[in-house]
Amino acid sequence: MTGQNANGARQATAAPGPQVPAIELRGISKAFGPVQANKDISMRVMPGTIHGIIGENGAGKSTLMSILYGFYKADAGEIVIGGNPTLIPDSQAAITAGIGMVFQHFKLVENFTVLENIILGAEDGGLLRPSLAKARAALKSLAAEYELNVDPDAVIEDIGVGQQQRVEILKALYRQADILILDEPTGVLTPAEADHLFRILRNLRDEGKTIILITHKLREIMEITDTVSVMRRGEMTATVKTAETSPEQLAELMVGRKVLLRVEKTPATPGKPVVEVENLRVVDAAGIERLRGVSFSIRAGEVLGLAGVAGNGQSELLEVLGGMMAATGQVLLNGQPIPLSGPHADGQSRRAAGIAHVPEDRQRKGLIMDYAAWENSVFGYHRDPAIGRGPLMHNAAILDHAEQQMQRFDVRPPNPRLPAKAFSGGNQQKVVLAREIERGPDLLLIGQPTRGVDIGAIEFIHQQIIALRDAGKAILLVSVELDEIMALSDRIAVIFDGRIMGEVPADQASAQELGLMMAGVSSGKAA
Amino acid sequence: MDLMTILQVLDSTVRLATPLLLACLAGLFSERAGIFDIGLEGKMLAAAFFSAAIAAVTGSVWMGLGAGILASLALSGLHGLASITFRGNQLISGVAINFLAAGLTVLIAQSWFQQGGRTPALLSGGRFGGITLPGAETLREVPVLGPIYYELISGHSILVYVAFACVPLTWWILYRTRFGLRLRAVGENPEAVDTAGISVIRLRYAAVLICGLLCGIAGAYLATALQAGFVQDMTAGRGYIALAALIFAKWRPWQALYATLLFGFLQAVALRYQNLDLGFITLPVQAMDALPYILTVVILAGFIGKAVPPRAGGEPYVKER
Amino acid sequence: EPALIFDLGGKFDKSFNEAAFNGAERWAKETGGTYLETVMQSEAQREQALRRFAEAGANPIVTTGFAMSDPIAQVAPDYPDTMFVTIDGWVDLPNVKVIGFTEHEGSYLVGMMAAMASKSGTVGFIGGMDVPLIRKFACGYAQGVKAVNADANIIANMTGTTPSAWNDPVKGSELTLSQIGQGADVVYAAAGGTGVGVLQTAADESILSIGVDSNQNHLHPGKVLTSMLKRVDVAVYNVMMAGADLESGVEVLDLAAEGVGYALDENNASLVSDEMKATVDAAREKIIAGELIVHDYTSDDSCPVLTF
Amino acid sequence: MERMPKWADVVLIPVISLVLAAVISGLVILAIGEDPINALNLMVKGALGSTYGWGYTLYYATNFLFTGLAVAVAFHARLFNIGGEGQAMLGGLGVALVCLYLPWPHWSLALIAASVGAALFGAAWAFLPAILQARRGSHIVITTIMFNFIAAAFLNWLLVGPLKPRGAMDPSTARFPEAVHLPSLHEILAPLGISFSKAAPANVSFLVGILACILVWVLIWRTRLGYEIRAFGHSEPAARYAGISPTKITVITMLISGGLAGMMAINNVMGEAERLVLNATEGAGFIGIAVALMGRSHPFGVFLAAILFGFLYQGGAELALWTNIPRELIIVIQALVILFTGALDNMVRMPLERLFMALRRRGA
Ligand SMILES: Nc1ncnc2c1ncn2[C@@H]1O[C@H](COP(=O)(O)OP(=O)(O)OP(=O)(O)O)[C@@H](O)[C@H]1O
Ligand SMILES: Nc1ncnc2c1ncn2[C@@H]1O[C@H](COP(=O)(O)OP(=O)(O)OP(=O)(O)O)[C@@H](O)[C@H]1O
Ligand SMILES: [Mg+2]
Ligand SMILES: [Mg+2]
Repeated sequence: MTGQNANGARQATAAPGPQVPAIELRGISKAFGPVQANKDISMRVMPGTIHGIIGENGAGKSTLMSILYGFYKADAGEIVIGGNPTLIPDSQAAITAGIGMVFQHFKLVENFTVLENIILGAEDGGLLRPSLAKARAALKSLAAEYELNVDPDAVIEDIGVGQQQRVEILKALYRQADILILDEPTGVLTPAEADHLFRILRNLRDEGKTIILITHKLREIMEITDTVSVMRRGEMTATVKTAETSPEQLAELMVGRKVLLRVEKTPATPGKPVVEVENLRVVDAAGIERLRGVSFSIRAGEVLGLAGVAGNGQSELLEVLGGMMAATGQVLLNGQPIPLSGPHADGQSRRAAGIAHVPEDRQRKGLIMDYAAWENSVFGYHRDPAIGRGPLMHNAAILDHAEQQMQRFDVRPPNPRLPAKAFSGGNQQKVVLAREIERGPDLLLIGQPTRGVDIGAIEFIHQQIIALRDAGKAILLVSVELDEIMALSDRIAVIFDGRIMGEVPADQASAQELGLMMAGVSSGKAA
Repeated sequence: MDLMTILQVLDSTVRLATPLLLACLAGLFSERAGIFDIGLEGKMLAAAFFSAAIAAVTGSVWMGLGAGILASLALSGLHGLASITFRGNQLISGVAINFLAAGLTVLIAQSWFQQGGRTPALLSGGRFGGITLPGAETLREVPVLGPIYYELISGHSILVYVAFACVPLTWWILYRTRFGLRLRAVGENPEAVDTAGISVIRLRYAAVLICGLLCGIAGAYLATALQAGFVQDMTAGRGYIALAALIFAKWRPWQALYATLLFGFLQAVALRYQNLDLGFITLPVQAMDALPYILTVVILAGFIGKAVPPRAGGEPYVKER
Repeated sequence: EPALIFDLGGKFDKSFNEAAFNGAERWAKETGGTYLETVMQSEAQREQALRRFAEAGANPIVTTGFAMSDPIAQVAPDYPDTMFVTIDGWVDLPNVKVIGFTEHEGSYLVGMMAAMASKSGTVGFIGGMDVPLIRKFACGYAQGVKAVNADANIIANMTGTTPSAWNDPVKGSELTLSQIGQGADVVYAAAGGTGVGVLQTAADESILSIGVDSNQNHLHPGKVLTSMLKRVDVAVYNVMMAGADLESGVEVLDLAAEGVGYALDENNASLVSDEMKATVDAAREKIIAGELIVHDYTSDDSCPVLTF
Repeated sequence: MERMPKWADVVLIPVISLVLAAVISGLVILAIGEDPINALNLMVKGALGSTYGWGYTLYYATNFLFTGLAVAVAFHARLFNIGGEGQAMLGGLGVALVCLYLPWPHWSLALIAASVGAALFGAAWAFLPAILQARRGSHIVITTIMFNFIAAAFLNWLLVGPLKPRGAMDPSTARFPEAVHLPSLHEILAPLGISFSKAAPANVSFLVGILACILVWVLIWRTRLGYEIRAFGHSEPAARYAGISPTKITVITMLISGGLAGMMAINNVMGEAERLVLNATEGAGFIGIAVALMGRSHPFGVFLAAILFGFLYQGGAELALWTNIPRELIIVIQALVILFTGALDNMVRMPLERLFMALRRRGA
């Protein structure tokens, strides 16, 4: 299989002519302990092109690029830059070779100024003053050239993510990078910001720079790339010219079989309101207002989808309802107010009241990675009188029950004694779902249900959510995947900057309209 | 209280603040680079012993100073090995170093000198004497300023002046040089430093070794300037006080000076007055002894504004889990 | 085989414990015998050390420091065939010998010398741990000073309230500086190992100091006025000589028995004038003869000439 | 998939670390001009060669059992309690107050009351650092160190002032009444026909220590609270998700930890000295750190490590008595154990992991 794909890669990139590839990777492999993140990967990127890389979470995209940038060392393989085999033992070597990288998680010093971040590692001498002056001048001309305006004296933690991303790009340009790698740059941007970024990238390409773009969004791939490589489970499965492919084909390449993106469901039959949220406000630890008066309600037997670009308050909303964060305002559950602050605004009380919560970040929050699956099967419900007597827990009974549950939810392997960290992402998610759904909550809060989960598991998870809805429960679904929201929801609300921009019935929603609302443009049909 | 008494207390403050200041700046370099160090105490102790021992044997205080610094550097290297190379727990490594120094100094002292864990008393060549600054004698008679210059500013050992000079020097290195920029960056976000093409490991080792150097001077000062020889456990918790001062100073050099002077002053007062009569209440000597520690807790509790440590502090830099 | 247990501060404190060590060494050299020894490092170890030596069959077991009283009172009944000796302590048991000294008398003599040597009329006293025993030193000293110069000013400080006060030269040194600041030009250190710091600082600052227990004149020749000798060495030597035949009971070593005194040797010859010596010796005779009574602080927990 | 089998993590790594510490200790002994083999002989004979030696070994082990458990419980919540020393000192105060100021008809009742008193005082001393950590983020390592110093000063003041009997010179409380005398192992074993040294201080507290081990095991692995403590230790965000209050767990864990450290006092203060003296803890609070690290925070491991350190302590004391090696050798050994089992853990772990990975690859 690997051989075939390597062939495919060669065919695709051979076409442009006798040019030397800007980058050629040969047989790159990398393992993190027992996890083989990259397996014998070969790839060529032509100069002056934008090369996309797609693949599921954990496919090894970031790892591959980090190897190219010298952040990780490959176990095997060779890197050829502009025709010359080059050793890249550290980032210094990559920078020297003309490579710049904008990481998925920015590598900025938060309490330094923009200027200090730019010169870090690229200073001219032992003293700072001359370097700062030089960088200030360079910044000015770069800004004019590429529409990359940032205040050089602003402190990083005070500026928005979009601006921070520009700093990262400027860092690379300041070091005279010819090859620019961007790892999921649009995940944190509004559609408008993303458009701006793409304009800049096209500019750079037209200047002759080579760009590698990692993204999950097939739409972006189709829009901007010249060539695209697909990774799956650590392997490079194909490289194709963008003009010669389609989103359906790419999706199939990504997961290895035909993908059915639609969800089978019957129309909802909503009952009485289960949860009514009124004027919810939240100020986070840093003093920033994250929710600015959010109101909505969900009825029994209904899925409310909450769409929005990450970081607009949807995480906080889930945490408030899940009892992890204090807030002001009012929340009625089955007509009864639930406390939003004080000792009873915690996860235990919420669960007792009938609210279940599948958190966005299952590895950091939903599970204790070092606990066995059986221990995780009661996580959050460990005070339930049914699973023990007095202060003691009935470990044997919990273990038994967990084993049956794992079988029902098709967790693989169904061994409750394995620690959570030994399961793959999709199976971890099933463990969480099983725990939260099985108790038949009145309200299920569910964040990013299928993040990092393969298509087979996605289908299963979606079925479970719909089944719960059909059992007359209320569901609040938060996802950054618009497709998922549109497929599962009965009603869709869009959140922007801590406010609900508007609400539309799912069958009347269009991706375009939702996209506008996600960017803060309010819709005529606001609820 | 008359001027002379105040001057004497302040003079004593300067003497007692000096080791704290050196240790505090040592901690500043290390912690600014993201390596927490509760082993300041142990490094000072080791330096105190080796400086006194070598000074006693060779009769040269400078040889002693060198030996003290080397000993402290060795322990720093150990801390670096544990917390940088092997990514161990920095707190545990610090605790181990404190124990190691506490035990080894006595063990070696006993084996070398057979004086129950002390070094022989140092003769004048083996000690740092006071330096009379130019004009001190002549200006002595000038009212107010004369005594201040003569009693308080002049007459300390060279290491005191070194310690105080380290404050502006540290500030300059930290905020005006490339090394300082990188050092601060590596304590805030080592990945930023790594991806900028700078070796995190080398930077952190450099910081840890500077820390060792300064602790070495602090220890040598204790044994060869403040005292005339080493006695068991002579640092007596100064390393911890220096850490507290560092937090109080929010990891900044000038504030470190003020904080250590404050702690030095508290110690000077506790030394001078057995029971401090405040008019309405008499503080027993134990309360005075405990005051720096109590103050530290109060400071940590954040009553003096929240002290935010370097963000990457205490965490080993792990790229591959 | 006898055993010797040194108190906190260690056998090389150049003072109290070292005197005991010297006595034992003299015995060992003269008789060719050997003895067991150990140094206390914390309060909690005392009983274990006593028991260990008793188990090992040591006899007599000699201890220095008053803090051994209570542990001896606990352990001694378990080993009725072993003699325990406490120097400075107080235990009333059939197999315990108590040795005490008239420290107030010796201190009185060096107090007189301090007053005579002082030019400023202010003299200092730095004690170790603040216990009645050390106040006894201070009170005798003050009486001696006042006997020579009724107007003299005496500054008395204690290093601390715990056994660590015996071993805190830093504090000794700071206290000395403080006393110098207040005009003292002679300081008397009755502080075990802490005294090393006192004598050092006095020498550094060119004032006179007075050592204690052992003869400390040699530590800074020409700068130590004298030392108040407390012949712990003699006491230890004597009990070791007596060996297993040691009789229990209380023994007080006073001026007459040469248990206390002041030191005169080549190191301080230049500091002690003949007149000084004559005056002090006269007082000594009077005390021995009972004509002069030096008040003992521990007799009524008070001092007529000094408040603490 | 783990990088290496569990037994390697739990047994092999500590054993290798320990061997490394022992080898270096041997080199230290050699360097100060003594014979390590002879030293080891002396230590083994002195600590394990007689019931007298055993009595002291077990006595010290009991101290370390309590402080080790204290540190271990806190470790489960990822709290580093360096304050065992101060908490044990305060525990001593609790014991002294109970024994001196209340009349007791029988030692068993006194033991129960003293245990409660010791635990309460120890817990109280841990409370402030805990609440400061939970509420204000004050680093518990620094605050507990400070509290050790403050405890020492406080006890110092009490022992030279209010608690010292009139006329006494040394800073300690009066002797406890005969009624609160705890039976020593000699007295416990005599009716069973086993003769045990009368002089050694090991006493019934050792059994209390074993009981504490069992209770801590139940607490950590069988109760809801233990489940919460461990969950919080693994991940604070996850704990908050599950409705486990970080403040509450931090405080409760530290109270338990402080209480255990305080309970050490029933052994050293009530069982041995029978009065409260200065520095009665003799650093046992710090040794608890090494014991917990060695024992991998598991009560059974703590038990074994406590015995090991009891052996080191008694052996070291004997060594100091019969050779020129100062008692401080124990501190050095202790430092090396902490260093190798705690800080340089990865030095042993990394090559081992690689070895096991390689073995597995070959096996697969
Ligand atoms: N530093 C690391 N240490 C250990 N394992 C790692 C590390 N980084 C990545 N991995 C593992 O390597 C595999 C590939 O990860 P990588 O981050 O390259 O995936 P990705 O394709 O970029 O995924 P995503 O779309 O989520 O960014 C995953 O199984 C991941 O858990
Ligand atoms: N940290 C880890 N420790 C042990 N095993 C791991 C770890 N991470 C991943 N694995 C193993 O590697 C395998 C691949 O993990 P990964 O998360 O990449 O799965 P996946 O292909 O994304 O599966 P899924 O689609 O179910 O998420 C898992 O089955 C798991 O057993
Ligand atoms: Mg990635
Ligand atoms: Mg996955």
